[in-house]
Amino acid sequence: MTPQPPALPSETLITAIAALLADVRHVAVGASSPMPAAGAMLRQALDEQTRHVRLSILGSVAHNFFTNGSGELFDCAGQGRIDAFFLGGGQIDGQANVNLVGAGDYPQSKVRWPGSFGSAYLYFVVPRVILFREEHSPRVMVEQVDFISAPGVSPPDVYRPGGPVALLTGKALFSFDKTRPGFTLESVHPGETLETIRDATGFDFDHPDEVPQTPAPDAATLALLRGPVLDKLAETYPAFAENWRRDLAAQTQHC
Amino acid sequence: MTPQPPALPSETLITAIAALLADVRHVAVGASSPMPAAGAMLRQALDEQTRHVRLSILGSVAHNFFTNGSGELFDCAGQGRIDAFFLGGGQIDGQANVNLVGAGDYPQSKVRWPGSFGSAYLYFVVPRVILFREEHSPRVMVEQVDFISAPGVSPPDVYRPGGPVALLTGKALFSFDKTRPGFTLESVHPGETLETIRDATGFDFDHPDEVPQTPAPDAATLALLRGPVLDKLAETYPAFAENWRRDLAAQTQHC
Amino acid sequence: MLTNVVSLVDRLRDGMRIAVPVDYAGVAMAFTRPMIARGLRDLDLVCVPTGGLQVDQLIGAGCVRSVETSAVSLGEAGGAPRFNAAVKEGRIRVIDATCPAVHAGLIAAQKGSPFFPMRGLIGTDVLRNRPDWMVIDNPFADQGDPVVLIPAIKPDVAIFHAPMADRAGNVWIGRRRELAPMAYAATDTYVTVDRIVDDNLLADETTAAGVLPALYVSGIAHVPQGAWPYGLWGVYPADTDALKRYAAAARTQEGFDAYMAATDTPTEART
Amino acid sequence: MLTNVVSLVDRLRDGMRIAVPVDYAGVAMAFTRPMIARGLRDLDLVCVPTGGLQVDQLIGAGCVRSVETSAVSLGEAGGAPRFNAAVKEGRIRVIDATCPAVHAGLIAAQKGSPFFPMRGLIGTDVLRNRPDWMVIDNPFADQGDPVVLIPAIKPDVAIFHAPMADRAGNVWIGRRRELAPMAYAATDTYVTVDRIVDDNLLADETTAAGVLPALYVSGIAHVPQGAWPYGLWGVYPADTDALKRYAAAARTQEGFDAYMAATDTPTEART
Repeated sequence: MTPQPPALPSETLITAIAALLADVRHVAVGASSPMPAAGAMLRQALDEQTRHVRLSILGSVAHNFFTNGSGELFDCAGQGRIDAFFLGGGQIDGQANVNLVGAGDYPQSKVRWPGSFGSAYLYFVVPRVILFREEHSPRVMVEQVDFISAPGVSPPDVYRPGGPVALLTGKALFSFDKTRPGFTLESVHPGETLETIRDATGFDFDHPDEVPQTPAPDAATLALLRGPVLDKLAETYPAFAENWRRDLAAQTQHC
Repeated sequence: MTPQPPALPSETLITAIAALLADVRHVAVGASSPMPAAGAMLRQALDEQTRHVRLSILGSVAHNFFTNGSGELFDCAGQGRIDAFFLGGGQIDGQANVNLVGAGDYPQSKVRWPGSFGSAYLYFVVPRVILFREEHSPRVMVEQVDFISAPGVSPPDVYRPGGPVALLTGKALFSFDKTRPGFTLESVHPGETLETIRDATGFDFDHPDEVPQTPAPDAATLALLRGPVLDKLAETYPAFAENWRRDLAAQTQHC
Repeated sequence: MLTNVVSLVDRLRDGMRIAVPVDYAGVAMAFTRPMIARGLRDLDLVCVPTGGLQVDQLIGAGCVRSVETSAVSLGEAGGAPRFNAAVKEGRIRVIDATCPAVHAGLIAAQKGSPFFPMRGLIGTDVLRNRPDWMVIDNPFADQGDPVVLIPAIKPDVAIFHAPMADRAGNVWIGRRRELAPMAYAATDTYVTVDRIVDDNLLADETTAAGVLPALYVSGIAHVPQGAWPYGLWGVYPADTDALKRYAAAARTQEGFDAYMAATDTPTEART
Repeated sequence: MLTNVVSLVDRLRDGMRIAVPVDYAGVAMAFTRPMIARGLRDLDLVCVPTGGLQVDQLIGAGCVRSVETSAVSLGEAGGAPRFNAAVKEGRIRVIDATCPAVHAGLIAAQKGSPFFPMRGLIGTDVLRNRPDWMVIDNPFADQGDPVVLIPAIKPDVAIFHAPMADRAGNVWIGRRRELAPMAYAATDTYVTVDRIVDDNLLADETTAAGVLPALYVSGIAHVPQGAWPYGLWGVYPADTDALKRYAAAARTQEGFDAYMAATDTPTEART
């Protein structure tokens, strides 16, 4: 048996996502979110012997367990039947506010993004919302968003069983503390340091004295990732799966 | 061709119902309401050449045009898509209040009826509600109902596009004037007079000096009733249709 | 997911709020005698939106504390004898509703909303006897416009009977879609079905359109004719003679007790 | 009931409020060019709950006054170029929503209720920019519990594309049930379908489960592949390359005008 090539950056991210999904019963991911979907599929594979993790991929025919139209996701979340969801954002700030609408003055934004989608609801009712954005730069990670599609925290009188628990980027993983409120740097991905994260981040954050590195997947996890997870992912995200396979092949040649 | 036997009392009632449904586009009737259904089917037959009258029979598989469960009738009415509906009542009073719950003190009624069903909503939103109860006696037609399942009239600030327009019984036809509010005797069925109606009615009502008789169906209408209407009715109300046929046969033998 | 009636009934508890469907939408009659045999007490029934034989039998057997309903009757077989007697004698609390208000309460729960506003009802004794409902002035209107707010109905359990389920736990309800909000609103849903199919009902878009997904289903038991003597929409009709036999027997508590102690069988099978 | 696209588009008027579905739920793309050709102006679009190519093209052609939506994009093909430009230049009014709020407004209309209460939204700039929404204290709570009320959304017209219809006007929507509330809420609903079937879709309970009844349908046109370049749920996929061709062309108004003046054809048919 040839030794496995080392983990790709994306494989480390997917493994980090699976870790954030520990113990969830039902996770929903957006139609164009291959990485969160892969993380959820890895979670399924890791827990296969002990329990069933339900994964709903919006807009996918094969992974659609809904039969009541596009509103059912929100109903289901409102009923407390969705434990985890992913949100991105054109801007994310240090209070975990997210902006999916546009940069600059509203409504005539300098840059207009598609819109808030369901964030202004799901962020309130899904217990474990994971902020996921690969681009980690000062234009995304801002001190204060220009438009609050969904707020990171709410006053105590507001009904809010849900909210953000973590922020995962292409450079690092943060946890979110809603009492403070603010982010804490949990780990940096290979090649990053506290300093590079500081430079890339427009908001202040807490951090331990020694910032650990985001763990790469172990051999067993890598085998699951490159076997059943990749096969399953290819059904819904063929282009993403093809790129992944190409990256693996390229890496093997360099070994 | 043998002469048609004269109209049965039920045929006169059905004809009166069809007259009350002039111009409606969509009429809904309850699952156990063969007479209103027959009236609606006669209306369809009378208008067949000129327009389509929609008839929804609740709980019927053949005449069910709903696909969203038992709540769709109410939604449909709330959208203004149902023009006419029939309501009965254990008690009906002179203000057109109806009681489908029970006689005597509530909740421990002396006599308990099934309950209000959808009356507390439909009476408000269906423009042409026809009160229909064959039993015309002082215990049904009361001065004041013991429990208001649905009120005949509402104060001006209450949203109420619908309400009662007529009361049809086994003895007579009344119209309802919501401005007064009160009933006006429009016609008496064969064999009845103003006096017999007064004796049978627990509430006061207006009436013309000369009370006309409820018109019996003409020959063309009778032909429709005993042909296509009876055939169609038999699909949903076989027992009622069989009785009707038996009554017709008995009458023919007497001629 | 696939189990038997008794093990599902074992999960029910005294004092639970249980939603049951209207006569023609698939009543899980096969649950009724096991529920009585288990000696359940103080159940709060929610009829969606009206009740019949199952409700009458549970009341007659003393399992029921309250019934929220728009009506209870045996349809063509007449009034519901044990319900009517219990109301008259004050042995149960009847919470009179109107059909769309029951649907409104379930929709509120389905949507995760605290309440649902509803037209109608103003000036009725239905409203007057519902301290749990509220009237507010429609805040979107320029002047006074009273509207009734129905709080969310969140049953502990919904039970019903459906034509079929697959092995993944998906249940085909067809156009009896009131069953879906019942399940969405309830914490757990237990279903009896006429048949179990091998193919996944979600795999074909035609059958998928009529499916309540496994996500909302906590347990399924295979009970052919499990709605009897009620019928199953589009599959088989009600056994009206059997309903009439019950109605006649249950006129008195003694008659009811004797009927329930014996075994009744489908009229069709009796010749 | 069965007619053609042009005669249905002839029934549209300037200033109408028109509801359109999300990308994957059956967009009646075949209506778009006829609507533009008709020179419609001041349309108020309601995206259920997000918009895409159809919205972008109608905006690019100057037909649109406002868009109520939770998002507008071309999905994999990127941002919606004419929408984004129009917003930036202030040429249309964008009424930002969030998906469940659009559904809530339609459900309120479906139920004949003036509004629907919704969780979430408090503290968002979405809410801050919606003077047509209201916040009240939940009257069922013991203490302050703000909840947002979404007023009923009642479009003049809903338009969408579905897999099939029968000759009685029943339309099969399958599990794309968001199309039903759109139609319930709208005064008129115009539908394009891939095929017309001879059997009544309500006559069979399996197909009936996925039917939007004729009662809610004002007109149907038979347009095979009428959603192209969008796909049809469970039937055929989107033509992503065609979406990308449009996205590239429509980066400028001139490019858009040239694209719309020419005829594009399915990528599959181009080889």
